[in-house]
Amino acid sequence: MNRNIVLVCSFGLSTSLLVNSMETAAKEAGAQVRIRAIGSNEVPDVVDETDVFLIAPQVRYLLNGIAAHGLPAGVIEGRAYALADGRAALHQALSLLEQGV
Amino acid sequence: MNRNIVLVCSFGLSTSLLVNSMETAAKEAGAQVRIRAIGSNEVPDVVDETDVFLIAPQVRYLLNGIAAHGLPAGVIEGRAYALADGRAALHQALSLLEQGV
Amino acid sequence: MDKLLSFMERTLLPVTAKIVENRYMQAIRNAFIGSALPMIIVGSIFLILAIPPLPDGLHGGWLGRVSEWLTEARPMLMIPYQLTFGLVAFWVCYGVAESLAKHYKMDGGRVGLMAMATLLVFCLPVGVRQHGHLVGLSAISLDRFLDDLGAVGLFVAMLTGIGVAELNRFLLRRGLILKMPPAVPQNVSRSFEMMVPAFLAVGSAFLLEWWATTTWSPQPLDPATALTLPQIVMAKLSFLVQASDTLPSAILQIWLMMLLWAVGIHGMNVVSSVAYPLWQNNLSSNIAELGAGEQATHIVSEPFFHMYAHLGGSGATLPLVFMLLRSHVSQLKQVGRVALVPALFNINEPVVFGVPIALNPILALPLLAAPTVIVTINFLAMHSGLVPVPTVQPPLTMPVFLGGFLADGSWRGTVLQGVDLAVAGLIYYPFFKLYEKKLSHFAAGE
Amino acid sequence: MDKLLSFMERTLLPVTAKIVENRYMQAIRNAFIGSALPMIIVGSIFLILAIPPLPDGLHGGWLGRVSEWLTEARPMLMIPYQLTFGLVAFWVCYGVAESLAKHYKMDGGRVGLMAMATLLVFCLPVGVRQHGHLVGLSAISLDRFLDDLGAVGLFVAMLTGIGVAELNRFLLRRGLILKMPPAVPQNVSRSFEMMVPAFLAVGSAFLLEWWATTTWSPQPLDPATALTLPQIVMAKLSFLVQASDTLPSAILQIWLMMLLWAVGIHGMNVVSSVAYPLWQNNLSSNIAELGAGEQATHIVSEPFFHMYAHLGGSGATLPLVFMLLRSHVSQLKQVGRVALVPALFNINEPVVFGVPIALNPILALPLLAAPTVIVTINFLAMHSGLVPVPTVQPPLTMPVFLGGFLADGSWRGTVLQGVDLAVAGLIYYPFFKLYEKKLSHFAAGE
Repeated sequence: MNRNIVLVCSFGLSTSLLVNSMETAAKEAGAQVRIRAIGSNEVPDVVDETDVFLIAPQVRYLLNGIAAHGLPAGVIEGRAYALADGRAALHQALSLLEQGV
Repeated sequence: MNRNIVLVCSFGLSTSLLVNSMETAAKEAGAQVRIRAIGSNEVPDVVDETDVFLIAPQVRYLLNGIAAHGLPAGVIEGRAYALADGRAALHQALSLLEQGV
Repeated sequence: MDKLLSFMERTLLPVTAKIVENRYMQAIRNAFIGSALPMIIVGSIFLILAIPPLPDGLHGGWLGRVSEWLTEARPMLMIPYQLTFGLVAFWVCYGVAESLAKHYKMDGGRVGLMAMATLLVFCLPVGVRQHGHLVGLSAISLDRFLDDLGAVGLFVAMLTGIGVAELNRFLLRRGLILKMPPAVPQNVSRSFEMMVPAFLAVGSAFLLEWWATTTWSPQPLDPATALTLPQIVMAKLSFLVQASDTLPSAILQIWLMMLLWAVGIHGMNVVSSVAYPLWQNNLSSNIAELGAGEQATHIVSEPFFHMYAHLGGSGATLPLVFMLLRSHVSQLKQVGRVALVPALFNINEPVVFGVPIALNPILALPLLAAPTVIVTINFLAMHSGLVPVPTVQPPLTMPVFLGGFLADGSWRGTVLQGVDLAVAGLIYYPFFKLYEKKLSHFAAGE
Repeated sequence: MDKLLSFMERTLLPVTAKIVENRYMQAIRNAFIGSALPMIIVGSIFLILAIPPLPDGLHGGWLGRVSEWLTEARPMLMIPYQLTFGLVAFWVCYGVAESLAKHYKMDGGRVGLMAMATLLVFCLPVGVRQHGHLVGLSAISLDRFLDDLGAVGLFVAMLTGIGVAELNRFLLRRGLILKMPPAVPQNVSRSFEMMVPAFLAVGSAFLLEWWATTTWSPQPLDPATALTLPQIVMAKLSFLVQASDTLPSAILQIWLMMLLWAVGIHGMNVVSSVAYPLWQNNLSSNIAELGAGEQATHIVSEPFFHMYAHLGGSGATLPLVFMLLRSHVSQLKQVGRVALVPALFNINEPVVFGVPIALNPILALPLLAAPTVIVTINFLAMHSGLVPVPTVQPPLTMPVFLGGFLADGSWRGTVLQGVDLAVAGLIYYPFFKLYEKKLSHFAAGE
């Protein structure tokens, strides 16, 4: 079963690199995931189709609000975000999934 | 698993009676179905969540267009539609489902 | 008769399917139902408040003073109507573009706004000179500008909605838009995707308008007389609008509707797909006349059919329901019971398919005849001035008698509905008896 | 410094969350990004076409004739701008209502249209008399009407969008709408559900406008001087708009943005949530001045920050990227490589979180200092007339140099960006070297 990873950012212009790199990392690792980026306002719309939220560091003030939806959620580590380190971000998402809420 | 029955009508004002009566009939028969009515323009939007289409007789000219979506589809028999005969309509839907496309 | 009906069904079904299933027709119907109808009906309510159905010749007394004040304040009180129903083309334009864009899996709201901006450009004459200088929008009157967003602009509005949606689709398909990487959130990427289509839509509308204004306006170009595209198109199509408001046209329309219903196809749906803009034009002209303190004169509009012809549903089947309720054939009585409440709100599918009337060689005749006679009576009554023409469009589920009063703001509308009901009853009765007899025979024969 | 930064983070995070997560702020931001931004940018392009950046004093010759014709045709050529960017409040009003309605799981498009109709009512003075008679919309000029749908009406437009969406939600929750049975298809039932809210929204807007016009307009009431609600509200808030266009305000805004970024919070996002309407007002005033052939004078607008301060991204970090690329610390070099291309399009999250600058006690200082110095230089350069003020809003991803030219239509804008870059580089350089040294120590110590 595919797990849905949703990246939450602001304008999203800087997140696209990370999504691509996470997809590559997932392919290498053979992880069954679907990754997408959304703006913060779209969170309520996608809750039903999400397994874990990753939040971009510059909008990390959204964490509490997003965690309130009862799904695993975490802020992406700054350097992983900055360098579009897909492996680190994927690893973070998968361990959040394992821990559950 | 719930089967989705979708009734297609025009303005839908006359279809509401039939939906209610089909729901009652389904409860009686213990059939696991979800029934809703839509306008003809909404057909493409609901194809993914539909198992069978029932078409109101006054818009039966839509049959070919709807059948083209590759799902079982049929025109509701006039009298069953007129008298809001939920049992007959439910029966028609279930047999269409059995026959498949 | 049986053969004729089944031949008609075979012939009409595919044609109807083509008209109704056509994606542009669908978008236009959706626009009228989804975006314009609330504005039309709410606007109608404001109209009733601005021009209430008070008896003429009220002088002195409390009611007389109210009446005088209303007449004085009319230009002001018309504003809520003018900015809702009065902008019907504006809302339709949005609705057509939104609906078509959704059909193409694009962002309906954004495309709808783009179509609105484009339509606004069409409502200003471009290239007009005053005292020898080219002028912009400051030289145009608000009146004329908003007029174009009303019934006058309906044709252009529908075409604009279609054109803008198609332009978006074309550019999207060819990749001729500012494409963001897939990971950019939708609200941002859509905003960027709109820029090229919006530029082309508004820009080409401006150039088209410039050409149209300078080509078709009376010379020399002057802000007071220069024409906009909506006005030019309406002038070219005015013969259609005028032709639509005649007795032959009314009879042709009701015949088409009833022929389709005779074979059990939703006739109002099919005919209105084509005729709605004409009806809206006639209705709006009436309101303009009323607002100017004149007598409204345009007869054939939506309420002319929905309120005064389709009494109890298409085919004026309300009297038939009462006959069904008192029938000794249990099958018919049962239909009557199910059909009564819907019929009070002008919904008669239970009658059409329950009796049935559809594809019934005996009842097809009065189904055709009753509305035709009624429409003729109504047209003549309104043409002669016995009954005011409809100026308000109540929702189609407005019960009989109440609907007749609301639509023309006069008790005479209610009386007319009563006359119509009696006539329809007289026409249906013999055929109903004949059919009842036939059913009894069958029942006895079994 | 370390302690200060972490204290700021603890303090700012919850405040920021409240501002940005507030549903009204979200709706307003969505409206600007989703509905207004395409119109703003497309309108800016039409503006460039109508008032192209040609050198002054062209006479004779081919270019001179073009220049003369452009000046003569300006009122006409401004139309596409006036009907897109010029109606920014109209689009924002739709966007706010649509976004908020979607947040409440209602039909965004329908609620958006209702808000537009309501806003239109607010843009007409009600209860105005001419020659002793109450007048309607025919007495109002198109100019003034459309003005209210522009920057003047922004505050009222946002409030209208919020108000109409909340009204819909309230009526829906209380069941005070025309409810159709659940089996009726959405497009029909939604249309009926709109009627009560639309009537109340437009009706109460009309009454409110009537009260506002008659109460606040100069007496005696006259179509030429009567005020509308947007004009009244703008007059009350004009001190805010004026205050926003000063050097202290510009410095305060950039300080807030950079303080937030210093702790790694999207500062532009937070500040623009509040300041966007003010920026739009200043920008629109500039364009109005330009259109009238005057000198534009309002400095602090969106492009003032996005084009002239955030060079390479918030904090003017573009020079820093080039330092990174040439660093001997491999970690920094790597960041520079990843950050280069985004930085050319003014996106600098890779720099902020990669170096990192955020929560970095050494680099937080130049992050605050460089933009503050730049903003001061730019403000003074524009205030003194050395460089024209921005009149066009390019997309925020417009590369440096190009953006400076487009925003004010002058090569002087490009030169200013060059100066700014040099200043920013000089300010960053010593701190960068210090940080590099610290990192080398760490690396050596390992």
